[in-house]
Amino acid sequence: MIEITDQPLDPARVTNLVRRDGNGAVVTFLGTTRDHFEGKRVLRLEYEAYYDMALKKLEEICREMQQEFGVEDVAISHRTGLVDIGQISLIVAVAAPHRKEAFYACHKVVDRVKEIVPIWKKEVYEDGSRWVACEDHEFSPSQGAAAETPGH
Amino acid sequence: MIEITDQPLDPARVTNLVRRDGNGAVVTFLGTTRDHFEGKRVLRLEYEAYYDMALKKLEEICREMQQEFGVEDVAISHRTGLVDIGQISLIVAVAAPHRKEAFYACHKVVDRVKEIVPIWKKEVYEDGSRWVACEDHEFSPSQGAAAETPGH
Amino acid sequence: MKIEVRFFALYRERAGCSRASLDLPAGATVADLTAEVRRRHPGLAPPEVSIVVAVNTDYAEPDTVLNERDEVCLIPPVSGG
Amino acid sequence: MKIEVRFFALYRERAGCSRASLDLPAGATVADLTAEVRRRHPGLAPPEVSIVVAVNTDYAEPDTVLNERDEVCLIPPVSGG
Repeated sequence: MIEITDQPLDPARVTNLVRRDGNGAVVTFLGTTRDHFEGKRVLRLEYEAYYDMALKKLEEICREMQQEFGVEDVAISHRTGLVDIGQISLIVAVAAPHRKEAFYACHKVVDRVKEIVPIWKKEVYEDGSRWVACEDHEFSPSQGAAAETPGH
Repeated sequence: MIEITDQPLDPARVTNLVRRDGNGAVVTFLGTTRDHFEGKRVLRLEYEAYYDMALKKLEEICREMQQEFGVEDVAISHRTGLVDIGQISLIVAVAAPHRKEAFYACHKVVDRVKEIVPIWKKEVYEDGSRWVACEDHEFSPSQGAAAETPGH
Repeated sequence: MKIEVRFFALYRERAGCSRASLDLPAGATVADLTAEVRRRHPGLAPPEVSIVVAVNTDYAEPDTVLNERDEVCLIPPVSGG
Repeated sequence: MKIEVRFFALYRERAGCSRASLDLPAGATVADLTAEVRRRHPGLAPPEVSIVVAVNTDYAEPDTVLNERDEVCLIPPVSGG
């Protein structure tokens, strides 16, 4: 199951989608919005998605997990729009007969979501905002339109 | 938070115990009882614990995570007694500012629980039962009192 | 030919628009398109940064040839999750 | 001295009891205790398998010296989770 929604995410619902009696291990990742960036207080986040392509890339990631780990039971739920601090922006649930595959596949799904899925996050501060990029390696709020790193 | 209980486990409650606004990543493991072992249908499981020592070892594992990964927010909930197929026998929830530590620490906690915590699981079949040992490498139901491997 | 381009997130804000219609010669490639976009919107991305382009909901190479009615989007560095 | 021993899970079922009181000489070690347990319960574990012992809720080495009132438990291979 994959979805992109502007409604609050429900970890129990997403996790239960992958549970089956043959699966002994379920690993769930929750990405939650942090309250600070380089000492600045973040007030809230705004997520924007290129929906058609994002859904397609999420489907690709699920297929990758099947090929790489033999894992079939994957659920990904991504939130868009305004998200308050401490709320969940991403849920990835993976189930497998054994824990090793479940842990590896869940971790890999999260990495891949952050690499290839066209969704963007804007942090809003008291005195400004910035589009987060590539795991915070790129922009700093003080630099404004600073250099981007090529490729992602 | 650590607990050993004969009541059904609640993933949402255990997961919420480790969530904080400074933690951007929450990884939750659910261990659920599988419905088969080497082609035999498992009807239910029975868990037995040496409570005092098990609680002490769970506490030790939490301290290990602090030392090894700098991870402080760990919750472990283990069920004992009769557990039906598909139900949750173990919950491990770990939260950290970033996902890598959360994934590694959660995986490590589960490994350590299965290595050092004195809790035992008995699988009940239609025509018998067996005490599971060391990740299924040891006993087979057809052999009954087969050789144990030393150390665990 | 006319190519419709969509801008997202950082690029949408820097360009000041979410869509633009570009006139490109027949047989133009993704590289031709990003060159034209840079000409129109010099502040979109520094010269040393390559602008990533999706064509019909897949990442496209610079030598990909464009066609009218292709769905073309500029993809700033992603940051989902 | 008298040492109280608890049996869990597989060992409890094989021994047919959950507790036993053993008479051991003063200064006896964990190894002495497991030897005595094997003598009383030959079917508890095959000779090539070492019986793991916890003393006062920690895993104990074979040369650990026991004292009266120690909490001594036999720990079959664990299988939690």
